[in-house]
Amino acid sequence: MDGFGVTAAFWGLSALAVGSALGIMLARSLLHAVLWLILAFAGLAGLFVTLSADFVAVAQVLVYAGAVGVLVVFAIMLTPNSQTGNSETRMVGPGLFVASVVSGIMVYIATQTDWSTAARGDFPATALEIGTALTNRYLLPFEVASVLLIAAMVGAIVLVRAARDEPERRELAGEGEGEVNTAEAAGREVVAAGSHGGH
Amino acid sequence: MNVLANWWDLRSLANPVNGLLGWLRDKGWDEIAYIVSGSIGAAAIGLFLGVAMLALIWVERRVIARIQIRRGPNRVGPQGLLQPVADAIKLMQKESLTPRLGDKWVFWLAPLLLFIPTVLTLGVVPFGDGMTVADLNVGVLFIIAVGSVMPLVVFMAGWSSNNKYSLLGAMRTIAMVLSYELPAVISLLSVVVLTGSMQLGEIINFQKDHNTWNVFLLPLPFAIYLIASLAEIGRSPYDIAEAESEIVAGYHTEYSGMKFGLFYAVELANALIIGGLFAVFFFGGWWTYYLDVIIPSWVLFFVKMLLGYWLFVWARGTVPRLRIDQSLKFSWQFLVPMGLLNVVLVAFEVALWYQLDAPGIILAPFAVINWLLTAGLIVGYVRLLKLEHTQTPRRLTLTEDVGIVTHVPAPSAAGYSAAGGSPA
Amino acid sequence: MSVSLEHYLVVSAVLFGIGLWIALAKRNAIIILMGIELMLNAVNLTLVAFNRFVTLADGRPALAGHVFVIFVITVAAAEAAVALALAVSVYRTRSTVDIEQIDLLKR
Amino acid sequence: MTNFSTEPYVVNIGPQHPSTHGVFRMKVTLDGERITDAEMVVGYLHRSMEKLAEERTYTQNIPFTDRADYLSSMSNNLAYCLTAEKLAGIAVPERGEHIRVIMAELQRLANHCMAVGTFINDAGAWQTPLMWLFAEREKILDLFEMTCGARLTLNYMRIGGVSFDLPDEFVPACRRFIDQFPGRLDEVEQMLLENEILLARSKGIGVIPTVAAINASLTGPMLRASGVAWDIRKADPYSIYDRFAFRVPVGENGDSYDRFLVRLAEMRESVKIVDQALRALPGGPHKVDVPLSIRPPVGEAYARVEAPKGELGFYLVSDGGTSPWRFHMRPPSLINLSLLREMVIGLTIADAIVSFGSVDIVIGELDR
Repeated sequence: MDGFGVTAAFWGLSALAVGSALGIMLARSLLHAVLWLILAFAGLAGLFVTLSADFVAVAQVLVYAGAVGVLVVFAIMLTPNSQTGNSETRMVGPGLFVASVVSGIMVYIATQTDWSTAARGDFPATALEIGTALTNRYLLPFEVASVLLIAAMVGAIVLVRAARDEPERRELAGEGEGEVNTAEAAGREVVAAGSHGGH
Repeated sequence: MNVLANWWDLRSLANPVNGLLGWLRDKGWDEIAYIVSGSIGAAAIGLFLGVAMLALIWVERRVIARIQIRRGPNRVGPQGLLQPVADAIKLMQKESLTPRLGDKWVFWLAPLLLFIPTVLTLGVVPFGDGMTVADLNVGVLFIIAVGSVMPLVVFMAGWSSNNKYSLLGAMRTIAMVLSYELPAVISLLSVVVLTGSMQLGEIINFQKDHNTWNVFLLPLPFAIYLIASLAEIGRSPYDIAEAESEIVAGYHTEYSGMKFGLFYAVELANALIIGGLFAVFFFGGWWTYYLDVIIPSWVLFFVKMLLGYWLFVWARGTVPRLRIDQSLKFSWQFLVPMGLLNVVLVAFEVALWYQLDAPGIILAPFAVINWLLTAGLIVGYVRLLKLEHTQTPRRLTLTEDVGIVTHVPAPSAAGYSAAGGSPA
Repeated sequence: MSVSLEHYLVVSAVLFGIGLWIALAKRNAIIILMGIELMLNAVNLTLVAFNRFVTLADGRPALAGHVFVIFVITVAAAEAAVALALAVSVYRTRSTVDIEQIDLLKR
Repeated sequence: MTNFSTEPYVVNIGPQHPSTHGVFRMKVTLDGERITDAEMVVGYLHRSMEKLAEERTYTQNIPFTDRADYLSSMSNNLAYCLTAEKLAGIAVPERGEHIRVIMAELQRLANHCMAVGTFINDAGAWQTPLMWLFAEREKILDLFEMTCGARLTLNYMRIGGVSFDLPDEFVPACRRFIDQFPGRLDEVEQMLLENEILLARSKGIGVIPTVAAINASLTGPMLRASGVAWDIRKADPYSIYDRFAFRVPVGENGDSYDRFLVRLAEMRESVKIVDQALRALPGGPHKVDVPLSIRPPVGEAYARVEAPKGELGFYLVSDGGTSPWRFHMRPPSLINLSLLREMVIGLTIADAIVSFGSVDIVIGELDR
């Protein structure tokens, strides 16, 4: 795998990943930030391919670029009225300082220690091996992860749906049956009306 | 796979290519061979897509015309063959507008990004014996992963057009594609469990070694994948995203000129690729019962691909459109549970097969069991949910005399107050 | 010159730094979540890089790094779902997602 | 705790929209995809036909009536000529009456082909049923072209009869058409009646209760689908309709599906009427020679016809001059659409478009 193609790919993709990560920071609008994020995910998936981890790369594209990307877009759509600008708090300066200190330490550690790297051959087929590892040696974490996912899903639904059954929702939309799906809810522009007060 | 057979053997186009690469490597120019093989793959996909797109526009318009007992385009060129070219030129010279308040960058980027999933999926599909651009070990997962990026791009188009209809269209697409991605993944899962590998080449080899097509062994996943893929590319009963009669043209309302042409072309390309995927997963890809010894394998694959594509055009010509909540309800209530049940069934069968390590002939009883269970599952499930006979056609009463025949009560949801007449 | 482990570690360190900076500096809760996702991705990169370049003690499967990354991805997806649900429900009650204004404890 | 109210999401299903059958605008307030309020905005095609008619003689007004409901100009002409004849007291010869009945019923077939086709088109079936029915409509338009030279705005009928007598090849051509037409209808019905998706999309959608239909004075297929068997050809027989045996289809649920069924059944009945009229076609003059500009006695007259869309009536007031003092038209499209708001509230956009399509309106008649 160490042909000149891989090195070229590595430099290109890491530039893409770091560039789009910076893009999130500097994007003017929220939605541009999400698109830069998804580009960063894609860049990272490419880096995984250069490390000949094909299953992980495809899983990354599927879970992150596909699902989490759409999830974040939905979240932005459901909170349309919050300021869409991508403005920062006063913590920009100190934030940068802390972040650069942390990453500086990591870079120092990475470059100084000599990892006992043995030039290992690449693995053409990783899917089969990951599958056997997951179902034999790491069976318990595999089951725990599935329980965690279900808990997260139920939690998310309860959180969002509970917020929707407040009384004023019901008299507002007349007695039609509840929302068909979040897609419709996302279509609505929501305005803050402080004037309602208690009634 | 007689890959290293003499290079002029055109039964698989891989032979001349490998001949060329072998010759290059003998000369020691490995880098050049590396670049040449990459560019040949890319050129193959690009050429195939370009030619297929133009041909498909003509095929689709003629077939739909025949369904509607009219003739279809026959003015431009012999039998209208140059009509797609005329369309392309017309679209190119049209002014492509950008909505002022819309998001210019995202608006301009969306049609380009829409092509990426299409082209990447083609990279994994085996067009013939050994003719795969990159036969990935994780082929099936790759197709699903690339497909899952599509709703995002559609949302970019819908959101940046700053138009109510496109926003509605984008929202509908995301809801539709997300809820139909699950049944599609589940049905492909049962195919992978049966064939034991995610590599598309291996799936075809499995069907070749046991000289059977997967459609005989897995009828239910075939049906579920058919419906789910129809919904994912948004065609015929599911073209809810760009429902002309309801939301003008959905997410590509604001697009004009060649940008609209790209949207239209991607829809055709998606239909063709789904036809190809059908051929690979359920109809044995290029392998058709030893016919590929005589006829070149890639010709057979194209025929199957076009048959799959023709199925979609036929559906487009006849079936009306579903409403968004009906289609979502159908997916969650019907397709997902059936798909899960089927995966369990197939897993059980494969486990039994490995336990007994019986010869391949055991697939025959499996096929019979699967077909019976499919029928039983569908009928039982419909009866369980008491869905049958909800939609029976009605007959009218024909009377001679004048007067009120039946009283129709006012529906609660609509605006009538109980007393009839204009509401409060 | 061929790509070695240090290169990948440096790239992931930089990505981690940028993710941290975004999480610390941004005003909108959803962008903060994006920063966290980025940091998690940087960790994934180091895991896969180590798995590629460093041989493991015997007994553990060759692809332990990849398995760990799969678990990190599932946890990150679950966390993203819950965090966004939180953000949406906070928005529904306080009609803002700006962390400057959601400081209930102070009042 | 501040709570929030949803700002209504107003969408204009505006004058430019693929399925508003012309320049009709519906201002719709949405909650997600469900409609909470709808407001009908008309008048985009208003040509003040009724005012213009007051400066022209009775015969010059006939071309106006073609342009009102441009999909069924024969019925418009018939209604106007009946009113003028009632005002001036002119009798129409037998052959003229029979030709009028044949033409009016053929026009009903053509209109219903268009109505059923566009209804299915709104439900999303990519024009296939529309094209099948248009093939039949072409044959009817050929028959019209054979007799009076025009296809859409025919201007064929005159006060006191019809302008031209039937050409010799009309009767065999018409006979050939009505013999093969029921077979075509069976094909369309076989494709659509048991179509699960169409049933799911149109059953129980846009329901109009019987009481509301009667209060809003709906007529035609809308009223018959809501359970009231009311047909002017039977209730108040004009011309020679009392000589023909035909039956009136009545629906039970008043929803879009019933309106679709009523129109299909009506087409079969009209074929029977044309068949009987062709058999009983007498010889003799096709019209009474009436001076070009008649001067009816002072007075008023209202005559109505069962047009394809409902009860089409003309109200003429004469002050003894050559042109009508008042020319008023009862447009079935506008009145059938008055219940649009109640019918559409609570539906999603997709259903609203389908139920709007099932009402079958023509903007020319609606705006006059």
